[in-house]
Amino acid sequence: MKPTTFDARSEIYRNKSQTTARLRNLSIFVFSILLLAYVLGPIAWLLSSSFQTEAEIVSVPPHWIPDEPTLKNFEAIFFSEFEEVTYDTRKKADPVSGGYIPSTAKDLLPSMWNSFLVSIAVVMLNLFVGVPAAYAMAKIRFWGRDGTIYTILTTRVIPDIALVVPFFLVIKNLGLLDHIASLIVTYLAVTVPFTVFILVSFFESLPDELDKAARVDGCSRLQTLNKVFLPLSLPSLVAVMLFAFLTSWNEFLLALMFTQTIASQTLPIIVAGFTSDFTISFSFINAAGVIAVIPPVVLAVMFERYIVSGLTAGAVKG
Amino acid sequence: MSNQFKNLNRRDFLKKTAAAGALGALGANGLITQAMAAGDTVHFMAWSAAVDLVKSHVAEFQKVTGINVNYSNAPWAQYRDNLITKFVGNAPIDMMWVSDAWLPEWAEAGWIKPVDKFDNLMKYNAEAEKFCNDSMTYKGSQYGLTYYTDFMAFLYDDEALKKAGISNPPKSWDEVTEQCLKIKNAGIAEYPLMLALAQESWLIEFLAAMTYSHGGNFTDDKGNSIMQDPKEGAVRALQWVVDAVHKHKIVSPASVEIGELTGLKAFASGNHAFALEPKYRMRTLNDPKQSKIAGRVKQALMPMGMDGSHATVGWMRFHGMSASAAADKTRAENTARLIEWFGGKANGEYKFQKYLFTDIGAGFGVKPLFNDADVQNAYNSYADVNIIKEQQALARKKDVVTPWFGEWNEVHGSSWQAAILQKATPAEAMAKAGKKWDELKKEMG
Amino acid sequence: MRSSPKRDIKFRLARRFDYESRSAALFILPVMSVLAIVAVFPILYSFYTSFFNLKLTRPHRVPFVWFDNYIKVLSDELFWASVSRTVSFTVMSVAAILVLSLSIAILLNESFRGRRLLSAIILIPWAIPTVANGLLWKWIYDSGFGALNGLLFQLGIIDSYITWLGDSDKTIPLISNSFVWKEVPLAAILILVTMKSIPEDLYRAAKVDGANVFKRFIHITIPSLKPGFMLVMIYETMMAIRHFDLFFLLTEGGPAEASHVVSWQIYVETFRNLSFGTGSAMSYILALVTFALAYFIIRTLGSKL
Amino acid sequence: MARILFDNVTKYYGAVKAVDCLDLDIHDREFLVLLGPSGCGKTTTLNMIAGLEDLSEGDIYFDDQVVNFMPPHKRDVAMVFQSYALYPHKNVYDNIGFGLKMRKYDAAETDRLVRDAAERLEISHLLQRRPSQLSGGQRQRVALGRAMVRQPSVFLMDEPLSNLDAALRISMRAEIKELHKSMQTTFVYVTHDQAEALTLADRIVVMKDGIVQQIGTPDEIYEHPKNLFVASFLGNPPINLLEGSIVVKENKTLFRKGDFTINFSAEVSEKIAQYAGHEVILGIRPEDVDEKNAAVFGQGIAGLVDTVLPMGSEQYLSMHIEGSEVFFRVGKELRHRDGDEVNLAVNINRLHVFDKRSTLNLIWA
Repeated sequence: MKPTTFDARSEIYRNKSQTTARLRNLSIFVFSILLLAYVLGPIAWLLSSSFQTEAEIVSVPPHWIPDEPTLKNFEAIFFSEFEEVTYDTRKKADPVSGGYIPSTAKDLLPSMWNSFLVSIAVVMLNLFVGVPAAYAMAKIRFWGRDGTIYTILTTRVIPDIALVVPFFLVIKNLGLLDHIASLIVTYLAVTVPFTVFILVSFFESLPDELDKAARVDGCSRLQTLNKVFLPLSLPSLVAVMLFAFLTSWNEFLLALMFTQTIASQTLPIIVAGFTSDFTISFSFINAAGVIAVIPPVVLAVMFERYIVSGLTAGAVKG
Repeated sequence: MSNQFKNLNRRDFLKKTAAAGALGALGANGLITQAMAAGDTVHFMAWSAAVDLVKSHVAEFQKVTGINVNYSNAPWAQYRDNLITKFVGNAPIDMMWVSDAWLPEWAEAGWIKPVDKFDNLMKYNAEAEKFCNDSMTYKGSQYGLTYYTDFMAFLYDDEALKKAGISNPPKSWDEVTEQCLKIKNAGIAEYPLMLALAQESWLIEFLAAMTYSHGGNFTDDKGNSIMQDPKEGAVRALQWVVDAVHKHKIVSPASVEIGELTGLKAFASGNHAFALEPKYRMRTLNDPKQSKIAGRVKQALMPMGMDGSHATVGWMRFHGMSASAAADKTRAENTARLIEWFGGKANGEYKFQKYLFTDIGAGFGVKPLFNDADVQNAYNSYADVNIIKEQQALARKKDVVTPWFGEWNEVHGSSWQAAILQKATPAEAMAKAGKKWDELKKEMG
Repeated sequence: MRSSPKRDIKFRLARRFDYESRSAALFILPVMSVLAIVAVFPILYSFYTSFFNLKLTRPHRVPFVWFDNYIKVLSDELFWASVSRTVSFTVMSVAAILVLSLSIAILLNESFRGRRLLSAIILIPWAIPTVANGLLWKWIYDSGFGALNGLLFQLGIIDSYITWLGDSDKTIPLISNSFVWKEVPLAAILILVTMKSIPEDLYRAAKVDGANVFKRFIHITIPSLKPGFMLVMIYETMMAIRHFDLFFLLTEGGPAEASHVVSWQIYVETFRNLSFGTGSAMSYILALVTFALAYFIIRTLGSKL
Repeated sequence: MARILFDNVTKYYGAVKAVDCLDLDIHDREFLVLLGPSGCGKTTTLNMIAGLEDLSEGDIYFDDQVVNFMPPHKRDVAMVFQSYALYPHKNVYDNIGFGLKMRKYDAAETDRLVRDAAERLEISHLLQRRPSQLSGGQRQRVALGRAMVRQPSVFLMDEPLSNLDAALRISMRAEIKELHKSMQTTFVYVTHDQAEALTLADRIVVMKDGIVQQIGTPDEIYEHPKNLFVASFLGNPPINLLEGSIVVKENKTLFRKGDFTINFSAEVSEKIAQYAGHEVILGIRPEDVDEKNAAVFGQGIAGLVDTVLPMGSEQYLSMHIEGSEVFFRVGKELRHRDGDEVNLAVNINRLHVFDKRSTLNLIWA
């Protein structure tokens, strides 16, 4: 909605508008604050605890602002130098001490890179595979169209737990164990049904006549999609990209099964590895969580404006 | 009606289904070639504990033997699921860490194989704790060498007791109640006894320790359930916990959500006077860098219940050999050498078990290490070796470790929790657990 | 000339394989091949499994048992108790997600200073890896050290620490809260995108017709949001019904059976009990219900699907 | 440049026949209007020409070529849509030039054609605007420009004026007619507005329920409607209809409804004498009466005027004949008031007689 415009001729009307505008601003402010509290509360705690020592994190009541903020959790992640692990260089203490960071901390950045590669590949493939399918289902009347939609949906109604073992068999038979390609392929299968679903519903909301106009204007189906539908669906494309990226970024169960070494392990696996039979460092895991959040949020900020810009106005009538 | 239809064994089943998926064509020469099936490499899978120590020990092994080791690990919480998937999917694994509780089911499933025929491994049995050897044995065969072993210990904060005017730690559970009330009334701790009873893999160890110290058993010599028998200890142990939570209020009602690790942190923060903890936690608890009650934590023998003893539960984890490794002579031999390197002697000493103890405090399963100077020094710095030895001798294997342990364990754990939440009486709860046991035994025994 | 059967067949072939059908087939081919390679086999395999008494600890006896596994699951009291917990978890989660995401979308659809910052912040929960998220909430809910108790205590709302996850009446709502917190960003974005695709002309026309903000909301925004609502409902219902991670990380089904939901039972049956047959049967019952729900939602809210 | 031939074309949507056995020959450079109420199949027919809908049976020819399943971008057609369907993300210039770009015109040529078209449509000053910044009439012009710039061999329009206000609609009609003249190409125009059809068309195709009712020039359609539907669909105010029967009496053929009778001309009598005794519907167009010349016996309508509706240059009289309401249009020369008695002469050469059962026109069918 456009900002309220004032009608200069009518004083009464202007006063009324001003009251409405004030009320609007106030409610926006109040709701924003409530929302921030709800969303940021846990995040603030995540951030704060990542700067605390393991001893401080268990204080009662909690220290919202660290007494002695420490950067060592982050130092361990960013500056740990690779050393050959021998009896002499091994870490000896118990991680609970807080003075100790697991040596796998140095795997965090490489694993993040793996996660990034996987997520980006999944996003690209999602668009490549999902966009044409969604367009076809939304705008082309072909035999078996309804069937196609429900078939695609069917692939996502079965709980992943039941699919872990057969997924593993497929990946093993494809020879992809411990390779990031295994994750790209499976995440694609996991995300693409919803990608298609989201895009179908968006494409359907675009007027049919736009499609017809483009085709009469000389576009093949592919050109119609590229030149007319894609530019108009940027918001939903960005939503879909975020969806595919974050689903891949966060996935844990399948990555755990398919990957074994840092050649292919993704961020969630390394983070989960910071917990062990003997110990866990919450502050360190929280630091890892903080770092994990950064790339997706940066991406989201970069693409955010495409989500909130409406593009379809003016297509029809008026 | 079912048996007239085809009886497949699991391997056929998998083969047929894989073929049905028409994946053979795709799979035979996978898109990316794997170095994983190579015979010279030993694939070693562990949970992510003591990662650096394992790495250093593996590096030394490679240097000494020239055998390549592919070491990978998974978080403890998902380790078992991960391995099951890999076993079912026939992924290359040669040596892996196994918990005593999983031995029967993994052996029955045909995933791990006995190591009896390797003399270089069996020779260590003479120096090993009998408890460990028993725990690695199923149907008369031994399945590996010890990785670590420990038992549930009764710990107390000496100073808290003194403050409340208590000079000696409790000898029986009734005394525990008395002393707790004293401490509670003195305002030293709201919930003097820390019990970590959340649903997790530790739960059975706590419950078994409570049950054994109350003189109870879960099963009799023939493996039939007696846990539900009110004359036996389990019901009494549970009744004691329920009373402690609701009648005396000396154990927090939140104990059903407290895991072992959180409980440890709570105890280390000085919030409690008594705690049931794995013995190796004494190292952490008496370390000033990690604990606010460092130097004050002492061990007492497990309190006795009525007709009870000071018995506690023990557990162990071991290095096992996979069925696929055992099937191939070279692979089996290489794997056995790695098992020896970890569970037995490396370069003439029990190096891994020793370092695991000095690094983390995890108990070892070979007696000679008690005489090691480093070990003695370490122990004496935070614990009383005599009590440890005495308690260790009273540690008992869980009498419920069977192929259906996992399934029963779920029901048993939630029965205890239900009783603590007062959704069932202790008798009802244990009756449910016992009934489940009988069903499973009948079905699978 | 027209009615000759030969011509008929040619005509029909031409019609079935006309440009439209050919392009549709070409457009759908990639998605279908991906699903065929990766998804079809696992689904058929697990479905096949559900007809066998497949217990991994008993590898030499795997009889084909027809629908025994299904009958066994459906006659299990624990299963039905789990179903009711799954239902309450799903209902409370999806309802909360819908209300919250709609409110957020409406907010972000307004223009005000700080909107971009706000929309970036709102995305953060979505970006935290599941494992870190689970551990974060576990730590927040902890009855001893937890931030929740600490905060409420410091604010004077409670005078002594409360048992959170350990209180079987609070377990499901608390897990649901963590779930909602993580799911809301996606839902809000989907609704926002739908909102943004409502042609502004519609609003302008309505303004000219004298409709006030409220009326415009009821008559234009709400009906136009149907596709977005449908997406969110289907996606979140499917996610909530099958949700597993938080149950695993926070409570492992406990205390007692307070958070023993169907997805948790499937996990226990499959990986703890090693009963792949009944585990698969349970999964397919859940899948059928999920599909039926999705179908129902599409039929009620979907425009042309 | 293009003759379009429908040979027995049928289109089903599921079980519904949208177009039923359509035979239609659209001449080259003709302005053909498809006229009918909504849902009559006219838009479907148009879409089939464009290739936007496939056909279920039959053949469509462009000149001598069968184009049954030729996709739209391979056909040399342009189309203006009812909703205009402008590309919201492109400005006016790009909207108009899009079709040329897709057909690989070079940039200079495109530019020239787009600017020419814009000039003709008087929208040159809008070229940089987005559709959302245009008024309805401007959007309409852009849509027209987008179609005409291509100089297609077939120009299709789907109710292009229906979203415009009345005044604009009438001026646009003239412009479209002008456009047809200058473009020298085949126009197929869909509308439900009979006035539009009558003004624009070389020939009109009247459709109902997927079936062609009549094809002919506007005059043929208006003067000689083949059935009751065509007769009543065209004309404003609509044709007056009276139910009655045909009577042959004393060598004269006449129509009777109760006490009201009217004689047919000799020419007409010859054609319909055979239907003596049939139930029929008599149609009299409101303008086919005259009050200046006194009515001959049996060829007039006498009665009281219920209401007088002055219409500027003329006036309408509402009357009742045997209980049925009728309207007649008369000149302004005589001033009438409500309740006046009038005597109107009917032009008996322009009467229509429809069979009540088949609704066919018994005179012209």
